[in-house]
Amino acid sequence: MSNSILEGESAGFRQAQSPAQAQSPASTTAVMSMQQALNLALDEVLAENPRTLVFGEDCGRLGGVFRITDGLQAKHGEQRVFDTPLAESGILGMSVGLAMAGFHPIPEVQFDGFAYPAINQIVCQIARMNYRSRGTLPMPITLRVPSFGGIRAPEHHGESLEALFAHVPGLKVVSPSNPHEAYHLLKYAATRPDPVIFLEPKSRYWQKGEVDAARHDADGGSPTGAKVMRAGRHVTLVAWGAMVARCLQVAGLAAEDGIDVEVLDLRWLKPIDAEALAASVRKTRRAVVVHEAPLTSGLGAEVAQLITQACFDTLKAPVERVTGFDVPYPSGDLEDEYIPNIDRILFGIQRVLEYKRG
Amino acid sequence: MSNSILEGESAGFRQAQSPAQAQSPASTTAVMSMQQALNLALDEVLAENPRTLVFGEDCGRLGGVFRITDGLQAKHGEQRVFDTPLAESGILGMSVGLAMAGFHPIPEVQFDGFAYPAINQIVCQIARMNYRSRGTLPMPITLRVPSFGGIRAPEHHGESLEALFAHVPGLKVVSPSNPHEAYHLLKYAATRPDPVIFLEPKSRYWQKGEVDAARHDADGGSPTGAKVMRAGRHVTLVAWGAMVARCLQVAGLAAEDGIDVEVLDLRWLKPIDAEALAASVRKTRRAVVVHEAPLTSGLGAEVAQLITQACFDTLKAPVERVTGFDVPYPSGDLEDEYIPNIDRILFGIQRVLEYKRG
Amino acid sequence: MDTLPPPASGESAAPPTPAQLRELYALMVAVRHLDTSAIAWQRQGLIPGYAPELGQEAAQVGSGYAVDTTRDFVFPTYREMGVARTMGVDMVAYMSTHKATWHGGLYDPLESRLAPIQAVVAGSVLHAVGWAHGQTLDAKDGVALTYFGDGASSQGDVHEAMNFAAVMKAPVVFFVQNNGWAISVPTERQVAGGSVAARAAGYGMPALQIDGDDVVAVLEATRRAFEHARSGNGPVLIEAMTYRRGPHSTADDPGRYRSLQEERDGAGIDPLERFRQRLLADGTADEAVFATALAAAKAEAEQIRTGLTALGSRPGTEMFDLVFQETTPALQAQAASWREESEHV
Amino acid sequence: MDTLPPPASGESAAPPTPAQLRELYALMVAVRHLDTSAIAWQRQGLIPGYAPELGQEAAQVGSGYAVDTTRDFVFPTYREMGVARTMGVDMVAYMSTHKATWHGGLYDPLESRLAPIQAVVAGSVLHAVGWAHGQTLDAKDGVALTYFGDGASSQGDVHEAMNFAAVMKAPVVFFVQNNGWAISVPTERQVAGGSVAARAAGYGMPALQIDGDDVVAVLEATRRAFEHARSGNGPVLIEAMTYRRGPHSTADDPGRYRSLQEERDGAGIDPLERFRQRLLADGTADEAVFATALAAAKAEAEQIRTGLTALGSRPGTEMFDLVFQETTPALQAQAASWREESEHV
Ligand SMILES: Cc1ncc(C[n+]2csc(CCOP(=O)(O)OP(=O)(O)O)c2C)c(N)n1
Ligand SMILES: Cc1ncc(C[n+]2csc(CCOP(=O)(O)OP(=O)(O)O)c2C)c(N)n1
Ligand SMILES: [Mg+2]
Ligand SMILES: [Mg+2]
Repeated sequence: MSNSILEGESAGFRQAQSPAQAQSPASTTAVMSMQQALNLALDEVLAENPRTLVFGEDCGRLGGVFRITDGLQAKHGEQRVFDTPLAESGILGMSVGLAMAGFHPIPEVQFDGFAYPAINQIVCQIARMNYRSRGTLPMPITLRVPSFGGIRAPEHHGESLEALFAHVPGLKVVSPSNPHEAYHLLKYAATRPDPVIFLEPKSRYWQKGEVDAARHDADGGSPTGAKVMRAGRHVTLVAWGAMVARCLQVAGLAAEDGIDVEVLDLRWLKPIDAEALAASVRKTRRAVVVHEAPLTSGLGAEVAQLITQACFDTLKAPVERVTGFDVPYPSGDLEDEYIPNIDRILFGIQRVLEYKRG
Repeated sequence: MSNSILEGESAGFRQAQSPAQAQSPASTTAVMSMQQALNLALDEVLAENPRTLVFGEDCGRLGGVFRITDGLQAKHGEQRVFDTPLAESGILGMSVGLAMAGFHPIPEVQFDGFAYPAINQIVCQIARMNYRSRGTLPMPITLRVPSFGGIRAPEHHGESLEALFAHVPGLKVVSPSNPHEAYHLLKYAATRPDPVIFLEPKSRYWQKGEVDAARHDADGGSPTGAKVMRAGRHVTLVAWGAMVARCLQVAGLAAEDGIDVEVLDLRWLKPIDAEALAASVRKTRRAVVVHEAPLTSGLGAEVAQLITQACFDTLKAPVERVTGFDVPYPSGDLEDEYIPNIDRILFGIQRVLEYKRG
Repeated sequence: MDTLPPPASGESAAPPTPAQLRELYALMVAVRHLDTSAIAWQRQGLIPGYAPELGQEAAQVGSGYAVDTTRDFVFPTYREMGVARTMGVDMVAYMSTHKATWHGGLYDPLESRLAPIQAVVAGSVLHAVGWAHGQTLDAKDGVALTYFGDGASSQGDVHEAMNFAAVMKAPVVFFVQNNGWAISVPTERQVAGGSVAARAAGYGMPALQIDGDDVVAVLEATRRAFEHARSGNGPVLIEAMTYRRGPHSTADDPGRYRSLQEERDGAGIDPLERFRQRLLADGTADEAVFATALAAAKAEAEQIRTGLTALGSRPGTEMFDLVFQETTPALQAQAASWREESEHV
Repeated sequence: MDTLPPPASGESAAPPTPAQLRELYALMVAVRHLDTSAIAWQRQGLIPGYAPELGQEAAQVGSGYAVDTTRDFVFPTYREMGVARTMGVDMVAYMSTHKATWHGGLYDPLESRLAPIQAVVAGSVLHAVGWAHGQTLDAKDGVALTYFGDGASSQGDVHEAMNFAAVMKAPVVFFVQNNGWAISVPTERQVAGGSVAARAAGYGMPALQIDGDDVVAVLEATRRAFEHARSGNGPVLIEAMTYRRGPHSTADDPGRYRSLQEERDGAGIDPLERFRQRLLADGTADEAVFATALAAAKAEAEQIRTGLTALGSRPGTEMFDLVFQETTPALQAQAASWREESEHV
């Protein structure tokens, strides 16, 4: 795995975080990478709830190909942290039975593209067992999926499945954008009684940031809501996962031109915090939604439509979508052409700012 | 299988069709059900192209559980029309190899909900082999999927997968709304060099309608475009599959109240005919999109956003979505509560007509 | 085929007592009668559809009878009415699924130890493996019994399940009812090699291929398999050879793919009649016993009919209320607008 | 294990000639040298990643050598560099996938008879079955050869593929390289029963478990399997027992899951060294032959390095142009805006 193309973006995020952190005198923060934050969250969840189990391909001895489960087997034992045979449907189907037996499975699918073999079990079983059983068989399953692109990986290792999962009734979907979010959202997800698809932005695994373990949202926001990562007056950028850092970087650049960009980290991709979207765009009156997934039928359409429905009167321009293209995720260098880059996001901002009613 | 709850709607469709038919003196039309029209199309495709193969679970001797392939094995032989073992991933994976060997496979998945076990082969293989092989291994695969709800079937037999498929780069997706469309769209799809997901509205299989085998669009429209099924001035209803007949019925009722509804049959769900959407809504200035699939991240969001982008200045109200809910497809009678019904569509029309800027 | 080592304790080797044999017979009659009643009910419009298990009574009653509902857990498909009845599940709640009142059935799966009805072919085989592995983790001695058909054996999930179970030595009994057909496709075009039981060796798992129309043989085999799995020896596969005497479902027309002659040849002797002859022959039961069983079966079916008729539709709010344990604002908003627009409140 | 009936014609029974043995050796040396070169190239930054096949040269060269590229078709995974080289595929075009220039590789799969590189574990096993069934439908005599690993054997698709192939008697050779590991998971925790070959019997399919580090044994087994499948007898499974001597990929760190001692014990004698000793012992080759082979291998690797270095990135328009045979207006619009915004034209 080569280096992330998103390397340069950590600064933007850390700037955005620090004011909030500075405000709280009692905060016990530590600087760590998202990989470390996720590892810490799993470690704590395993320690706090004896019914949790962590498993998947290479999750045990190896600690996962991204080392997210590093050291957990040694610490919590081979029964609670284990390797499975190489079969994703098996991993998720087994999770259903474990949940029926009262466990809280935290399975991993090794890469986004390898969630497809498990879709049948996810959609037809995990998402519906609570409903089918009239609430008697809850499915407290937290499925971790290293997701999205940006690491120059082979085919099937750079996919964005959020639109698929968000469309499935019975699933909740979340994606953290930085170490702090990763730590708190994973701890939150892994203590819920409903299935959560947890999409980890793998290009951000190695970026460091401050984690305040004591509290998630300094401003008292809800852990199920979206989060303003940078306040602004002229336009709202909506993003999630790795695109949040990129949008913060764009906001920094736009500020040099006097454009005051608000960056909203959606965090939960299902259910979507429609109120936060409305609140932001009622203020800025313009919005651009950014994602890595292909344009058509992507989650950007849902976000745009939610904004349009809530803010039809105040919107000064149609919501813009800056997204991946309707092409299979491309290889190597072409990835830089595919993932929304700074220029393309700036063009999107320009379009909504310069929009004139015809 | 009990009767369709959509029974009462055939009249609406036939009315809408007849003017176009009446215009053309040379037309050789026949009245038949969608089941017959699909069967006829397959029969002709098998006769015209010796490389086509029809297969799936129970497609051979039984003629399919919906009899779409009835009689085809007897006529075209056991080599070209055959039963497979009960494994959807196997059926689709095998189709890839057959396509690589120069065949044009027309596999069937028995019901919408049983496409999930094949998603890995569809998304990671069928949709990408042309791209992966740089155009040397085209995938002329037409996957027929009896789709959508409305027939009081058991769980997993009433699903709407169009949003999932439309999001996958490399796939084309189409759904016919009546026998005439079914005949022509299937013949069109099955002669294309790219993979097409063909979603058959099973609640409409037994409704009869006129099929003009000689020509698809009397007005010279493109077979890849959307189609105005009823022209109107006040609001555009956008629908596909079984919802088109329902929208025509709604249009008839709305007309009694002096509301002139345009009904657009989207036909192709990927790629979407954005121009037809824009043309219609530029005229009506209001739109409601109707589908059976759950609301969130459904194709309605994409349609709404395409309309908003193109018609932002002329739109008098935000596009409304009248859809299934974000719940697993419900059983039995509850299906009537889930699928958009006449009342709910009329409410949607009312909302866009009465919308007042705040 | 029998590659299952002889039972260590011999606990499972004890043959059923005469009273148990009569109970097995009564169960088979109850199941047969309910099954044929359900077909009639479908014709009368009481239920929209039904998947009969005619001819599979021995396989279902015999295996279900081996279940210990204080510790085991059973994973059915859509055709295990006989298993449910044998396990003592509330049959109105069970049959509600065929009334399309609720997909998974209205019975409580935890209490009855029967997972919700499963319409995805092979859908719950892996669940059984997970549940069984949970027993190992909890150091409990329950066994998971999972049912599937010859058709289902073609699904990738079945392979993954067998491999997982065998790798983890999970206490699972895979119970295949090979009834000769998957809708219109006969076993020989479905199961390469001709036997699902033959697959077990490839996973290092013992297997039994048994006469699925002999209720005592089925019971004994299932008991042996349970004992093996319960003792920590890992999974077992049982392939019960039987025949689907009726249509696949009330929507099916078997005349399109098999002749009456083929049907008769394939079906062989009716398992209920066969058991009756045996009980008569060895004096375990007489006509009076049979008459009592039939009368009870009739009364029971009547009661179930009454219960089913009384079952109303489910309230629409359940659509929204049962999706999650923790509902969401979006879902509540949808429920509210549904109430407004559909209930006009 | 050998359940493959003896060949009817005996055509495949002829042992390789001395010239062929020397060619096999030269191929193994070329593959070994290219493999180790590729690891160096990755360290030097020429290619971003690589999946070495160190230790699997005999399995890959021996099986690839049995392919008749005028009629057969081969379905590789991401680790069959040795097969590609043996089949005569353009190695710059092949290695381009490791340069991340194009996912499937830049070679022409139809001309080279090698399907595009497949990154989904078990992804193309079913494709082989479909292609092979196409041979039956076309009354041709090509055989599909599909490669997969011990880890891949756990995937449901492999089961579906074997069952389909055996039901349809499709001319497929399933070639498993059991190299002991699936990244960090050893075979004993992956393959229940311990042998993939043992699965074949369950499908009524013959199988061979062979010493995958003996290139001649591999070649002879593959030839026998091809003859069997080509003669209309249906599929065959070969499990070549070998060892992944290197890391899973250049991103992997085997020290986390196996000790050097375990590695040494598991790996045994290097297949290349073993073949060399054999050729020396029976006088088929001498040091001069080996030296020539090595020199050729070095020159070849240098040429491939030059070719790879020269490979530029692919033009961005290919993203859009290669999605469909018939492009769409929406895609053209996206390509246009990409051109405007990213190329600033
Ligand atoms: C995954 C999946 N594919 C297809 C179907 C449609 N279907 C329902 S039952 C059936 C045949 C099942 O045969 P078998 O497993 O032998 O069970 P039987 O019906 O004989 O009891 C099929 C194809 C389904 N329910 N699930
Ligand atoms: C469906 C799928 N799941 C997971 C992966 C990630 N992955 C890549 S290679 C590999 C191990 C494969 O092991 P094996 O099949 O034995 O082949 P080997 O690498 O030993 O040649 C895994 C888990 C993948 N590529 N595809
Ligand atoms: Mg069956
Ligand atoms: Mg391996």
